[in-house]
Amino acid sequence: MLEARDITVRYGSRTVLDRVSLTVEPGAVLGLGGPSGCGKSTLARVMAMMLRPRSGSVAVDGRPVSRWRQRAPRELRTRVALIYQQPRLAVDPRLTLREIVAEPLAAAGTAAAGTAAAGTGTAGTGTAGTGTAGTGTAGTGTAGTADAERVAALAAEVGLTGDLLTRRPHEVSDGQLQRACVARALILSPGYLICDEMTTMLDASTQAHLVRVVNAYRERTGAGVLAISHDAVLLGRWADGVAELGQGGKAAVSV
Amino acid sequence: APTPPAGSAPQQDDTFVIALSAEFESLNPMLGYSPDGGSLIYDGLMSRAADLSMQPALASAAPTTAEDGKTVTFTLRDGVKFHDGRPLTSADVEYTYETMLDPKSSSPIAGDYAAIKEVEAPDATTVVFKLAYPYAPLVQRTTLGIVPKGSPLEGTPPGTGPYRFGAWTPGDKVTFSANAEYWGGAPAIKNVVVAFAEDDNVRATRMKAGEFDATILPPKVAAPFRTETGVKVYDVASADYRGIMFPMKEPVTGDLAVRKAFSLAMDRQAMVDTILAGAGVPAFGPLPTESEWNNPEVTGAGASDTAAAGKVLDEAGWKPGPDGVRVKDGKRAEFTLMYPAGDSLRKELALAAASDATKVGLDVKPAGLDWDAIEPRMSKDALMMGWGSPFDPDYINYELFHSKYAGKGYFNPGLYDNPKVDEALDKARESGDKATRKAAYAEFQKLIFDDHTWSFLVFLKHVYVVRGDWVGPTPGVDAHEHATGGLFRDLHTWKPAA
Amino acid sequence: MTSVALPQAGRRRRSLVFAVATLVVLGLAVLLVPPIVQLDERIVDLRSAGLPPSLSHPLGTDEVGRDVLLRSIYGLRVSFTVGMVASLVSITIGGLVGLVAGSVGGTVDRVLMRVLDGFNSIPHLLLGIFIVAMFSPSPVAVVVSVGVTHWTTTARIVRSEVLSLRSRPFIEAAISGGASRARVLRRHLLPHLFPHLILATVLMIPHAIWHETALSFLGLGLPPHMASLGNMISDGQRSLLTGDWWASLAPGLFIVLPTLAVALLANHLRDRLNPRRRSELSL
Amino acid sequence: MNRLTVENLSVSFRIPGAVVRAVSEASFTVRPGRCLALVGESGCGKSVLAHALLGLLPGNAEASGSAVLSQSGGGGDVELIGASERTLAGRVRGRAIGLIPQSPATHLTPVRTARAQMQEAVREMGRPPGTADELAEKFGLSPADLDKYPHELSGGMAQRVANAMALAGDPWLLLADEPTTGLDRDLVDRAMGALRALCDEGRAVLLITHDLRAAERVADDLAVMYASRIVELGPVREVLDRPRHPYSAGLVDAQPDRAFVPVPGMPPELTALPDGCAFAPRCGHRTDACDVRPARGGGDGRVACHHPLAVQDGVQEDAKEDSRA
Amino acid sequence: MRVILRMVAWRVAFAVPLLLIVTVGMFALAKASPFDPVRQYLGDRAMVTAPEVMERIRENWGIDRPVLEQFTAWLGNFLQGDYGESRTFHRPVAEVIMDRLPWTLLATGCAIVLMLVGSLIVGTIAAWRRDSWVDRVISGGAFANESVPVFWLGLLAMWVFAVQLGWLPAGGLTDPASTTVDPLDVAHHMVLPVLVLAVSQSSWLVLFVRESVIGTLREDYVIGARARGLRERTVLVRHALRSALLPFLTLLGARMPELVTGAILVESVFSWPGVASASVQAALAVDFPLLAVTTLLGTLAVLGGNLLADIGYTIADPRVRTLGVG
Ligand SMILES: Nc1ncnc2c1ncn2[C@@H]1O[C@H](COP(=O)(O)OP(=O)(O)OP(=O)(O)O)[C@@H](O)[C@H]1O
Ligand SMILES: Nc1ncnc2c1ncn2[C@@H]1O[C@H](COP(=O)(O)OP(=O)(O)OP(=O)(O)O)[C@@H](O)[C@H]1O
Ligand SMILES: [Mg+2]
Ligand SMILES: [Mg+2]
Ligand code: NI
Repeated sequence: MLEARDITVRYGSRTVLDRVSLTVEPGAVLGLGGPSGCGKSTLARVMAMMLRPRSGSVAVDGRPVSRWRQRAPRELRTRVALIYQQPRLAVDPRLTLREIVAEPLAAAGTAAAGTAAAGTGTAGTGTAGTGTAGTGTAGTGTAGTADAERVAALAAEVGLTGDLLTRRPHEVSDGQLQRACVARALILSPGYLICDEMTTMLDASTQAHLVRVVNAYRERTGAGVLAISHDAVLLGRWADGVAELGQGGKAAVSV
Repeated sequence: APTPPAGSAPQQDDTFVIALSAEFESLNPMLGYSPDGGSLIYDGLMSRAADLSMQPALASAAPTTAEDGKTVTFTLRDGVKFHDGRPLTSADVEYTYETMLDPKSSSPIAGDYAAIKEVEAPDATTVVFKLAYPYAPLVQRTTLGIVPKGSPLEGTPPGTGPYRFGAWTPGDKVTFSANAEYWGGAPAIKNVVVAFAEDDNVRATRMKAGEFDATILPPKVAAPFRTETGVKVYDVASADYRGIMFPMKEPVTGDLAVRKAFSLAMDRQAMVDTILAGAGVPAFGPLPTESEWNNPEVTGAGASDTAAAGKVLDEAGWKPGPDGVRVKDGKRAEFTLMYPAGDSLRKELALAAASDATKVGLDVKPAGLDWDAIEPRMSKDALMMGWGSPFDPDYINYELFHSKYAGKGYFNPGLYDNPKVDEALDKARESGDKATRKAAYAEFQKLIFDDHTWSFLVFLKHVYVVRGDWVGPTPGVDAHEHATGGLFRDLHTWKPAA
Repeated sequence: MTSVALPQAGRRRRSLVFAVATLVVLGLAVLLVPPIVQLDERIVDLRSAGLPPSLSHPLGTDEVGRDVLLRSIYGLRVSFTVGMVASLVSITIGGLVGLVAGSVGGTVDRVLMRVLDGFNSIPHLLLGIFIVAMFSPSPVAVVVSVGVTHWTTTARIVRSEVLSLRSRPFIEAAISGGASRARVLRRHLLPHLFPHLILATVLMIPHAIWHETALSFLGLGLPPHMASLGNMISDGQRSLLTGDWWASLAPGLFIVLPTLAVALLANHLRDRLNPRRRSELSL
Repeated sequence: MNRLTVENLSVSFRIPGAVVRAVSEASFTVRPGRCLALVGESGCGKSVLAHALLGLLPGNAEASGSAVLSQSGGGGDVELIGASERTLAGRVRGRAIGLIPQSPATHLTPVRTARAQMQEAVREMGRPPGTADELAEKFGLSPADLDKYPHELSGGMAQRVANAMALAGDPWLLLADEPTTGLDRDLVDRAMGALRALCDEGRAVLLITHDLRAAERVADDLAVMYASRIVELGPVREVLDRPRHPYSAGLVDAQPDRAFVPVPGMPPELTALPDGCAFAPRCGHRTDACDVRPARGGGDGRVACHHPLAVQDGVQEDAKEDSRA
Repeated sequence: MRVILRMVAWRVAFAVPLLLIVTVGMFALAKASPFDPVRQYLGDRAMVTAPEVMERIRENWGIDRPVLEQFTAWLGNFLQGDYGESRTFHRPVAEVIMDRLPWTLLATGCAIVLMLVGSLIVGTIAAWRRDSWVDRVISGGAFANESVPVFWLGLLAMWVFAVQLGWLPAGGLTDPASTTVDPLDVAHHMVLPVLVLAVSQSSWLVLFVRESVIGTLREDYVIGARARGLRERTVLVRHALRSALLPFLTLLGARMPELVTGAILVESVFSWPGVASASVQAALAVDFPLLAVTTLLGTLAVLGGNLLADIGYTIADPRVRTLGVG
């Protein structure tokens, strides 16, 4: 359970979120809507432990978060994955797409990657229909190739073709970049996934595809998903429940 | 008075700009400003003419010295006034000397006047110096400028000289204006500015640009001015020598044969021609040939004589080793020659000397060091030194070669100890008789020459560059130091050529 | 059609060829000449002083008759070693301090920055003088004195860049992806700093050589008669006035040429490091 | 009359070891009063096309073909492809053609407030200073939000700033690349309303969007792009209601309010486009004929397919029949 | 605004202990240095001064007393406004400083302004016209300039402008012959030193501006600005350069000590009677009273420069502001 309780966030003297509480259950998709600028992305960052709220608490699987950003414990940080609203800003412009996707694995060290891969089982059994078989048996062979395969499988799963993986962010389209970000978020098999306007700039087909990928992942691992979107129709199709964040940062959760 | 470099006409205005490399530390005689005369602001009891003879200045005549040589009496000139209008009295003279000698003043020149026990002013025009021991050079020392009684150590007190102090912009220049009431006659140059520019190249460039009327330059840098019209270059002989001091207690340099061979190996003429660009003469002893005290026997060949040097070494048992360096009793003929790192002239001389020495099988390693690093090593390693005073031969030589001063700071750091030299120096210092002194100094020069205590290399010529056509500049013999002295000592007598 | 004019590939290649050729020629000279032609640094030849360039002395002789070319080659070896090592030392210290101060922030940052201010308060020349004076003059002392005084510039540049970078979302994304502090530094911050670090390194080399000269001149650096480019330049200062231009031209060129060559190489390297530039040039 | 005629516009990027064909032989015309919507799978070359028209491609891009901007206001026609930087900056960008970039947040200079940049654009275009607030208002951005720095803007705010800023120079043609990203329903309506109003005022809009519902409301024509080519171009209702290209049909079907299923298969690599129909590998109607690249034909020049879907609702006509016709 | 005020307050609070530490450090350095103040004080005369005299001077100055005692005595006097007497100049330190400081401030101030404006313009042009001959001349020149000792540059400028062309005076504060300080005359004399100081110190700035602008010129936001149809100059200055200012501002603060070194040399080449050239004499002569005050001044200059730079980049980069710089 990813739980945010009474979160208050202020930028300077402006209160953006005022005692907002939200709970993401494992295995469920919670939609979050609300007018533009009401603080959805801010709440997402708080729940991903990337922004320290003025007051309020966040708990991951019952473990309260006491330290934020860099100081938050690694395993908590990687337990919650955040897909940023602006893919261009959220990737290191110097890395290739492959490196971007593989980065969390590399950061975790191969040992952690091995367990992550083992935890998820077959990563590549996609709905994408590419037929790319995932490697279910991680931990065998060299960790490096296991990682590489995992990256390739995930990339294929989100619909990135091989030629794109060697390019750098400015050489791909925004939608392609967003897909790399989704792959990056999934690669460590997080327990919770926060998708901040994940599909907003994607065409309908890709949008549907990515939603399927996330859903497949959720079903496979029982992860909880927080889907932030303006698109009520989309949320209606995708989410189990929808919370509405009001202007002024008051939460009106309607599940 | 900058005149365009092209305009070679003599000074149009009445300001004369002299550029010096070092700024005055102070303009107060009591703190050591121009004790050897040549100050524009102050007069001493005596002054020195271009031919180095002593002339009465504030004194009305040469002093009288008592039989025992320990009491010297001066009578003051009448009607001399300080720039502030106060008349000069013997109390002023007494005050000047006593304040300078007072340990509390920390005057850097106090040591030169160590012979003075006290100064008395029995009446307004009489000054009596009481000495601790007979000290013949005292008269030469009384060129120290006199200031009015009560003058503080800070600041610039009024003097009696041909120029009044104007203003001092620290780091930039000092201005002086003519003293129309000067007892020796009003100067023709109405204003003098002494500007400071430490670097030789900078001075040369600004001289070239016409900003200066006169300056002193190293010979090489001055060379282009020799062909410039409207500018006159004066090569002034000096007692300013460069030579190598040997540590006498070290195994290699302590060996007379090594020192002698080294000296013979020196190509002094090449040093003069190349390093000094011709502005100098080879040196073999501490006194320049222009000096009346010089012993003409102390001389040698300008070029090197490697054959003779080799012979000296062979005879002394220094045989060439496998690498060409001579060896005696398993000891290599090697030593270090230190030179102050910031002084390019000494560096080049040291290198030239070291290369000449290698030609006779002496392995000399030059080492460029800071003075503070040199100081503790002076008794161990040879050192490129520079001294020289054209005044009394007692100056400096006594301290440099007397065993009494062995190991005392920069005096005799090589620990030279020759009782005969000591005796000659003492005799010359104490005697009031010129002939006796001359003989003693001749012997002294011969002794240190035979001992090769030092290898004297060259006497420099000081090169002055003066813009315009003047009557009055009279080259004399310069000392090692030359602030406003040297060619400019008689600036007040200079007049534009018709 | 394109907003940024694509430079002629030929020109770029030419500059690369020039840089590499210069470095190769100078490098070969430095490696091969000393073993073949010995230089006894104390030997001068007053009788052939101040000769203009000729066959026997391709770059003439200096004021005391030493061959300028041979000394320049020896000098290049000494000075570039000193310059490069000093430069690397200062960039390394500066880079580390800047990274730590900028990324850790808080008290650590404040303290480090005040230490830096303290170092900066004393002009380099003076601090250098004191440092060398305390140890005995030698190339190592020069390296230490220059390295220890010049890290501050790099530290500040790095720190400011880190400050600006670390608030960027992509760094946050990396943190969120589980990157440790060290990894964020190494993988995400450092590569962004490379262009500045490279530039600072290249610029520090001639600067260090210059400091070596200044120290030598005060009797605190390398022995003043040693064949180092710095010494040769200060010896040649007069040649501006006396007309034997070759005495200062040669050492000057020996500093400027390799510096330019290294700078050109660095330029190419930085092109490769800039992702957009890289794809523009199809590297 | 103002008009933008694009003919056989192709753009490719040189990358190490390959060439990316981002736009291939695109032809269309944009006229005042009309809104042309451009839709297509992510990465098919929509944004590149827009950038090419403004001469904003990076150095490794090569553009060919022609895009002629005819303006009634004088100055004659401007060939945009290969135009000099001076022409583009002085006459085209901002003044004749405005651009709403796809990632608005990265297209704002991070160290200056939105207002500063907006005012600057307004000033340089020679419009009265009040215009900035007016434009912001038009897209539902409160003036207070203009005083924020780009990193302080929420995604939707940045989008609104970008929308407003594109109109600073009062261009007659607006290239709007996903102008509704991050906007909530109200704001989307508002933005679309504003775009429609522009067209009605006699301006033209090239609307790149993923939101087919929005396109349907605003656009007059719809172009569907797939793998660098425009595969279908026709009146918006026609195309949406009766898509004739299989890809168009898949796209329409993928909407959340429809089947919400993706077009099966992976998009092709633009570095290795097949000689034939690029959609063939994913197409259910694929035959050998598809090894030859289809031209946009079929009478009205609407669709580029060897086996276009039948004109009748939902009924697939036999492909061979169609080609016979 | 509040951020800045807080930063200033922090800095001021830090400045006092820092100044103390710097003086202690300076004192320790001076003590540890092998230079003998008395020898330096006597200069050439040291050679002919009896060791006893030297000893006496040492005693008078109190430099034979324990280190701690010397320092506390100095500090006590300093706090009471007695800055002591400079040994090199034989005058009260306060006087030496007051005489020279204004000239240094004048010349370096002008040089800083010139350097700033000049390197911004030149660096931006080089970046804009990257790889063209203009860029080559500028960046090649900047590298060469960094290799050339300041001293040389000074002599060269003097040679060209004063000797060959005769346009400008070669040195000094005023015309050597003039007895008054005429502002016009000073301005005329200031041209060369200020120019040389500015040029000699600007290599880093020019190249870093170039580097950063080259970086920003390829960013999306510059393309965005172009897409809006802004004039090239606006794009260049208000978008590319404006975003590239950060390292530049930092450099300004960080180059302070180098600037002081440059000032030392330029002042001595052009016989400019400033305080910088005096500080070297003071250091070499271990003239502690003067050295301490010049160091304190230097520290203040550095602190001030860095503070300005930090304020500058808090203003220049709002992203830094949100995180706050201490
Ligand atoms: N770093 C920041 N500094 C100051 N204000 C900020 C900052 N980040 C966001 N804000 C403000 O906080 C509010 C909420 O922003 P947030 O990005 O969370 O909105 P949102 O709900 O995600 O909106 P959208 O749907 O448009 O993306 C906005 O008014 C925004 O201006
Ligand atoms: N600089 C570049 N170098 C190489 N390839 C590039 C470059 N820019 C874009 N591409 C490629 O060109 C193709 C078209 O990109 P474009 O940005 O136009 O896509 P798009 O249709 O806008 O997609 P999206 O809907 O995701 O924004 C993409 O496949 C992309 O990978
Ligand atoms: Mg948001
Ligand atoms: Mg796009
Ligand atoms: Ni430095």
